[in-house]
Amino acid sequence: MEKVGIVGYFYVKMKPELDYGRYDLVFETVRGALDSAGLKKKDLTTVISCTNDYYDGRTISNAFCVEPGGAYLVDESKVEMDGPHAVLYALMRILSGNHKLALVWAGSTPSCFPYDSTQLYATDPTWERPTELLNQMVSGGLQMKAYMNKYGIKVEDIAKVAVKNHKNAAKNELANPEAQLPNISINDVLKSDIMSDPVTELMYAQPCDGMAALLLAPEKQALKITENPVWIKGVGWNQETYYLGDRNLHESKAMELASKMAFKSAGITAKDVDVAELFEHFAHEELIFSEAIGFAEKGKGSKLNSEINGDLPINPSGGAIGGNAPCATGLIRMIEAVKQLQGKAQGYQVKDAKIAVASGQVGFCAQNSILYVLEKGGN
Amino acid sequence: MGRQTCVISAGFSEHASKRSDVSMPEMVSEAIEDCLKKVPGLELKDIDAFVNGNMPAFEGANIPELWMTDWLGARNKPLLRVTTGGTTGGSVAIAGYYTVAAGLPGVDTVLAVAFEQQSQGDTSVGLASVALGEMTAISSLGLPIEKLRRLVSAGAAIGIASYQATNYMRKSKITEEDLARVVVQNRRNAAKNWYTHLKMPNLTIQDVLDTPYISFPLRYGMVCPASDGACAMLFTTEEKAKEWADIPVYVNGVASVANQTAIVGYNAAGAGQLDPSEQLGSQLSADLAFKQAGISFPRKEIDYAEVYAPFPNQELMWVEKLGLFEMNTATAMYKAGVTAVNGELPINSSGGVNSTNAIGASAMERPAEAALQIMGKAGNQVKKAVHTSLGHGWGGIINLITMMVMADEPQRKFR
Amino acid sequence: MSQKSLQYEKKEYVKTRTMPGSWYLSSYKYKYNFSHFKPFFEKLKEKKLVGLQCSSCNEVSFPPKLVCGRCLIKPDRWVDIRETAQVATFSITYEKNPQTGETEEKPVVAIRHDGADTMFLGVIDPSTNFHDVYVGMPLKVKWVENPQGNINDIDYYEVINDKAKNMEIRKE
Amino acid sequence: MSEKLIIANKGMVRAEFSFWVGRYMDKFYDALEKKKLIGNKCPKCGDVFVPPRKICGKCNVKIALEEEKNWINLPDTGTLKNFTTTFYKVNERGTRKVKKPQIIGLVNIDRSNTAFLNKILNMEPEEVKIGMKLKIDWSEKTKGDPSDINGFVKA
Repeated sequence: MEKVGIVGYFYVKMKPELDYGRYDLVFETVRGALDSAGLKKKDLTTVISCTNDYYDGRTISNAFCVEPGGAYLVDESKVEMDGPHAVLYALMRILSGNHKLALVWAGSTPSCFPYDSTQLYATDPTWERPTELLNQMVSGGLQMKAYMNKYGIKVEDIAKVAVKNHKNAAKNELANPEAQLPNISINDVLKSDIMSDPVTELMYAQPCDGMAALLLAPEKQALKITENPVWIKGVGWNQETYYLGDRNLHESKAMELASKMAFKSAGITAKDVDVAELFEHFAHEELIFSEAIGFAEKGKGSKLNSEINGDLPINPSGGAIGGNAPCATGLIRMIEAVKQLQGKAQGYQVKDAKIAVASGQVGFCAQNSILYVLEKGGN
Repeated sequence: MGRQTCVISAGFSEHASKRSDVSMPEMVSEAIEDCLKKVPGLELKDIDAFVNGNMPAFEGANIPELWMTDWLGARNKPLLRVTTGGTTGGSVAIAGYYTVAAGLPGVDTVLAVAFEQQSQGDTSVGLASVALGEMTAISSLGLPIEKLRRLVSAGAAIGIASYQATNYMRKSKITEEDLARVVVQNRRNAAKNWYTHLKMPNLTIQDVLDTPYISFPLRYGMVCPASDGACAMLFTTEEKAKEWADIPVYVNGVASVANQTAIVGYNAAGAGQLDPSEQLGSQLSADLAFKQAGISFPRKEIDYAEVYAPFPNQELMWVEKLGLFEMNTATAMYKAGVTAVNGELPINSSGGVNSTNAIGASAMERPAEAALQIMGKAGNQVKKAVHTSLGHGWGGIINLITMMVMADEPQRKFR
Repeated sequence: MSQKSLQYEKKEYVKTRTMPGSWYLSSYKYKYNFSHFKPFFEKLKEKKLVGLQCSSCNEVSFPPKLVCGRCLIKPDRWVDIRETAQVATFSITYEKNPQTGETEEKPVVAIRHDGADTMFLGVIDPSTNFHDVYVGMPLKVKWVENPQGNINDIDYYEVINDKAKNMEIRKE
Repeated sequence: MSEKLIIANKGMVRAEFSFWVGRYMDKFYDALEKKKLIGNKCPKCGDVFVPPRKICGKCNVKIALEEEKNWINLPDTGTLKNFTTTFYKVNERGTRKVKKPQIIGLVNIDRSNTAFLNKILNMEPEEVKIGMKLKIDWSEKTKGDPSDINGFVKA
């Protein structure tokens, strides 16, 4: 795989309800990304947006965002998954040699739409949707129970992850203020309201408003734009089957295959990774993912020291628990990984990070997962 | 950088106003079956990645590709979803092209699928929801609801098309009869194509002109139907294509340039597309795609074209805007039979969107048909040998365009 | 009027059950930033029209736009717009009146003001025969008596005498 | 700049959909209406699906609708594979929190190879154990849709 550089990024501070109009928000985000790289609108050759028609409450949700999204008279398209999938499409466009500077923007405002209902709309309409039983919370409860039962994990081990992420989020000034809890304890997590047993409210990545944008350029152009770009070394993505009854919920097959593909194209192994930013919809998903990627053996994910100064820091920015803006969450994970590699993560910087991974996901129990391997460039 | 990409097959499901016998995934699997059938020796396990898309708000299901994983044959395979409204199909095809062209390790053969089962949903609310936010916003600025209703009817695709028709008819001085002639050609072609929706082998111009107006100057008989259907296209690398296909179809140029939104302007304000029949986006898309494909004289070099025209005036407009005919001459070409199946430059021999419109799939059926014409496997195969063809898509708030230019020999890119 | 739809070769398919589903758009909120409309509304009260000009590309938008798509900046320069305008494009819709059940013809006219580079939908003088409307037809704003500072202050557009009309052969 | 003027409005409409279930599910619902459960079997790997499917995702094999040998009558008993207790009820309109939790289980019908989600009735969360035997509680008036199954009760 040829080198493609991340040359600019921006994301709006996440909040439960942002004080922006829809187009306002898109404009601020896209403008912010361009400004971060010191570029102009006319430098863009392609724009990929990532929104969801059901999140925006309109069909063709990208049509009205052509102007504020910087896509006016530019080769444009929309990916309706997670932000990193949109980056994947932009990456492919650049790798094909047709484009020289790609902009990706992604995000949504859950304060304006019923998030759980939109997840219900995604269930099998001929069998599951009329029963109104399946949604993100229920799928998370089943997944956590399956994981705990399979490996005999204690609920405290999972609460520990939530505590770590909430504490990390407190150091990240762009995280959702409601999730920034510097003094939280394991007991607080376990005592918070039950969502879907055994998942409690503080183990769940609460949806909040947010939007993010990223700029990609091929090697030659990237070096002209910035002195320290971050290179995309490898990418893998995969989708497993839909019905929860067909799947082994205690593991993530999709992430396993995606990470295999990503590491193969990057030519590294899980051991080479210095920092990871994973999109965990629930605290236990971080453990399942770190096992699927190969940071820990199956069932040993909770033994891994993933604090900021630990063996392998996972989600030093606070992860999705620190702010989950549907569509943007995965993209924000990528941006945070880039910040770590550039040494710009003030307050939660991991020492000497050279290689990072960042993930995104779509669907119930992360049915479709994507993983990026990012490498520090420049000096 | 990049690599040569080929189309080796394309398949369709049967299209009808109500495919009541199949669920959405079952309909999609029909198209995939038809697509794979045309390539002997290729099985689902040979496919490395999937790209798909539809227009979700018309069918009521959010991200339905998750649910239909098994029906696609995508279990434990990489899958990407691309949706851009009316151009979804074209965007999916372009994404399929880029997935191969990017040269990611282990991703060689890509199946692109686009589908739509409109009979499940409420197309009018679906279309109104395009600008529902804008409507509510304007109403809170004080515009009475009765005026708004008129805005809604103008916001729908038919309203926009009639603006285009008004402007285009004024500029090129054509009559309604000329519009009807295009319809007759399309629907008679559709009768010879196995999967199409409106098969009318004996339609006459007078039949079309006898129907009432739906929105001036368009009549009921001129308007596209709403269909259920799916389309699949198979992309692969040059090496593998030579192995699998007799005539690999090289994708030489792709483009999808977006223009400003029109009519109901962005954020309830004025729209910059003063003349909806001007279509700057499509002109730029055509320029970009032809440049990539090394085509300097599209009029001479293109042998076959599939353009996305739900309404007849658009077909006339597009063939001119895409550079296939001189400005304001398209009508004469249709009259002279240049665009017929046995003509010099056949257009929409498949019957086009005017006869079959499963919105999400329509824009993919255009490049799919254009590719099949080169392979010689199309449902309504043209008489002359086709070497270069183009497939075009249109959608959004008349502002999104997709273009795919294909040929039986590669345009090498020297970089 | 004769039949609406044309006959075609139909194929019948087995009819299976359906499962219901709905999409409650009433649970959604649509948020817009109208901060840039404020000066525009203020001027409407004085029966004056202003447009917003992009300081980079000089495009004038009327009504004002939040973002200039060409330059990706917020336009910030206010310019006066004349009261005269032109028909940019038009159409006629045929709607069924729910009360009488009759199909009614309604004109939909997109208007571009002189001095502006964008168009928007407007209402044409109800007393004119809208079948005579053509692209490029000159219009003039008819104000309501007491402007309130909202979009309704423009009552409708009245048709003014087109001096070029007789010279224009390709009117239709 | 002067202060922001943000307008937030609710959408006013509702879009109605009716999803065609297809002939496989139609056959399934026909049986469900008679308080019977049927599934279909992959001719290659022998996995039994309930509800039935056109394609076996594992083998990518089409399971013919017409062939009777692909269809299997199943008992209305099963094993609980996994369950969760939730305090939230989500419908197409929105989410609301409820006082009395709902137990949702993933039940593997005997002789089948898949599991599906449904409610577990007449039991306290403490009583429910993974691996326990359950049976379907049929609704009195069946309509041939998912509501024919009220849920699962202790076998």
